[in-house]
Amino acid sequence: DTPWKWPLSADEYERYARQLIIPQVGVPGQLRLKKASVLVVGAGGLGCPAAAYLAGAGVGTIGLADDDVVEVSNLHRQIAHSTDKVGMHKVDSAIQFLRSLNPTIAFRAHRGRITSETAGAIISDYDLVLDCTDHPTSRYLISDACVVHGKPLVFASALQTHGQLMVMNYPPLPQGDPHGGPCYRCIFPKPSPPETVTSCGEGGILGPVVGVMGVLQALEAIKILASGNLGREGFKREDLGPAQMLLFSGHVAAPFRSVRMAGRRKACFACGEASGLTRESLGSGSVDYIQFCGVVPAVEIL
Amino acid sequence: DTPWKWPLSADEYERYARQLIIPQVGVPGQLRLKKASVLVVGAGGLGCPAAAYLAGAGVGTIGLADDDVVEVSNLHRQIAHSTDKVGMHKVDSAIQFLRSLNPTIAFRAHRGRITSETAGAIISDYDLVLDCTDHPTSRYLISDACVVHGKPLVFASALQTHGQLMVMNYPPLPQGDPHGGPCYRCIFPKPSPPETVTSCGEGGILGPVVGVMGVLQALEAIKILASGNLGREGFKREDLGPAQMLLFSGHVAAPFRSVRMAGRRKACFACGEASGLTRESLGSGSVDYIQFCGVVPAVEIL
Amino acid sequence: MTATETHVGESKGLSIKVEFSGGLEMLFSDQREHNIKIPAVVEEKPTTVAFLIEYLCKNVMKDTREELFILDGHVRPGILVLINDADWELEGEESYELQDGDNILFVSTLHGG
Amino acid sequence: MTATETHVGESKGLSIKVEFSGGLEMLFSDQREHNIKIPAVVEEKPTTVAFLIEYLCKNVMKDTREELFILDGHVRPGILVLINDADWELEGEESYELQDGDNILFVSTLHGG
Ligand SMILES: [Zn+2]
Ligand SMILES: [Zn+2]
Repeated sequence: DTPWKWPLSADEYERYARQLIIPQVGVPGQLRLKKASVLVVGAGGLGCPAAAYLAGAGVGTIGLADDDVVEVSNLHRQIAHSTDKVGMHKVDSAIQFLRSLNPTIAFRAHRGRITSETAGAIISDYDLVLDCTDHPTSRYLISDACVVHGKPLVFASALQTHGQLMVMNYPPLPQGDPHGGPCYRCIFPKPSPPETVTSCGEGGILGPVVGVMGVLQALEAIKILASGNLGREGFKREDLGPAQMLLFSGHVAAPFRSVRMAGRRKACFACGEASGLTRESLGSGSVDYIQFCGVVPAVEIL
Repeated sequence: DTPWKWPLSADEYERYARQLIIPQVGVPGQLRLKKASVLVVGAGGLGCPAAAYLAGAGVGTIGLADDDVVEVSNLHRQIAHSTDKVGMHKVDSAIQFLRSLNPTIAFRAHRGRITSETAGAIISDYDLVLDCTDHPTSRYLISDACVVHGKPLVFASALQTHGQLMVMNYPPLPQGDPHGGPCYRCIFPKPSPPETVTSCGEGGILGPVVGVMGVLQALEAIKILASGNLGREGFKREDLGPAQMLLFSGHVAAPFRSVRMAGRRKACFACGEASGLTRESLGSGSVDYIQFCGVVPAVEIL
Repeated sequence: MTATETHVGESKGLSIKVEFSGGLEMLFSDQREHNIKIPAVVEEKPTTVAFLIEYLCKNVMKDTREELFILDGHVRPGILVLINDADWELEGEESYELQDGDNILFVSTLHGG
Repeated sequence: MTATETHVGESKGLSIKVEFSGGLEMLFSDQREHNIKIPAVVEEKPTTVAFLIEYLCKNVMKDTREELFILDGHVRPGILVLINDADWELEGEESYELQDGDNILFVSTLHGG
């Protein structure tokens, strides 16, 4: 019996054959994916397709966080769930789907909403985070936690026929370092007034629109992880060219548009030079995200 | 007992709630989707995500055609299959997945490769066709069949980190009518030399790259079907603005590019003014697609 | 979708393509693209994006809920402004002096997922 | 990825951005973008895309398999040529007269799925 002397197992060579032959992946990239862990926050319209392609590609550990259960109105876009899973915890339903796609990788379930108190303990365990949530409070919280814990964040959002995507805090250099990537607060220093915030539940969403954005989140994560740039000494935001945001409008003849964004904001509350945000202050609940994002005055709700 | 007097069932109002409130869909669009039938040729990297979002959106009848069985090397990108379905017919595996996502719609399995002899009988039964195949011979055949049977075609292809997508033969006006949309032969009158043709098996493919293209195929199909433009008297190709092809390159900073294409080619072999292609000539095998696309000389294969 | 033409005076005008996306088009007659003609000089100074925004509010916006676009005299938080496909932060924000043919895109942040 | 600069003569040159995609970049040193400087006039006629293609073959292509790009003196079947993001059929194909600043994109058709 000759001992197996190759870096991947025989099953892995077969399973990942079609991406192993791509120059951007190769065996080194596949090994990096295998060693990597990704947290997907939100197992909905973005999280379902994103997690499916991450699992397919062989990301070694995938964590899923969500506090919701599957509803029949989710199924037109949340393709990792199914009709017989209505009522089941989304995290469990999605992991069941993902495990049947790829039983050779590890999954971790985080059932419950991510809060200031829990964000640090969860996010610090992963190499990269996908924001697949659907509310500004969670988006600011996740970005802040990624900044203080040094994790790149792949942000996406969608509504009706529109979508947006941006890689943030990449590379995830320390607060105040201008060579790190901009964070969510650099792009959106002040939250939208609450009366302008519309969820997919209220405003509606076309399934493939949010689906495209989720698949593209997986692609960005795979590119980052396979490249080996994460943690590479001296790697700077500028090495990637200008920061870009991708805008999508499904009903327009030229549906995609890449726009150039500024880098880190010196005065950013989270990643800026004088930021007082720390792992401890975040974890102790010093930022009230609900108050920061505001609530719609009662009279408006009527 | 008051009789149910609404156009959709209670379950449908709930299941499709998030897309019913989008102006581009609404109840009329949902009813059109329900009445519609779509044929997805190829249950692989494009067909899996495309069929998932078509099923989610409530397309009334989805046909799947493929002659392959599931292999473990498919699973990094073919997310409707799973590890315990390795060896199963792809069409059956995919339908099992799709039915669990949406048991309220109908599925039809076409197990086997589409040939000149079978293409007409299959394609004529559907309102719209998605080309999710992986070889020029099937792409020319499917396009020709869509032209003579008057069906719009949503074409996509992918390789490594690249993808292409175009809506073809839409509106599907009779051959020679310049107001119909260009067909695959209008864009590619001569096939690529066989030695330049690379499949995903040979050249490799990143899962989310082909995934994005498949999801976008579903979006184009849903937009066409929900709009009600199909079969609308006097509806012309020009009403949609210039014909567009979408190009994708996953490793580029601005990954998407929409390019403007010409309309129908007067001299097109299939949809042109003097085309001799008919349902009968196609069905009788008068076009030899294998010879037309050529075969790599034996010496090149070595 | 056809674009509207809006004229102000005649001599030395700028032709600006203004686009709304992410839901903002709703406030502007559900129209994504507007071709705006404005003077090149206002009160002896080159016309800025600040002037364009005021102009859009007064002359192009049909919705009465101005606060969904402007708050305290500035574009409200949650709207990205892109000058020729670059974040206006890179171009001087409101003080950017418009050039003939510029493309100004207003995008509302999306929160859904 | 940095772009190469290629010069031919000096007076009255055109600056053309040439891009390769869909796998064709492989034939051109794996480089997607090339900034090409060519004369505006060749043999007393305005420079056409046909000349550019010949020029690319002779001066920029590093791969010896010319037949993967050119067949019988023309761009091989299965390659789309886009002039400023429009199919070259709309612009006169090979006879299109290049303008300074033009973008010429060569894309190989993909067949995979
Ligand atoms: Zn920041
Ligand atoms: Zn044709």
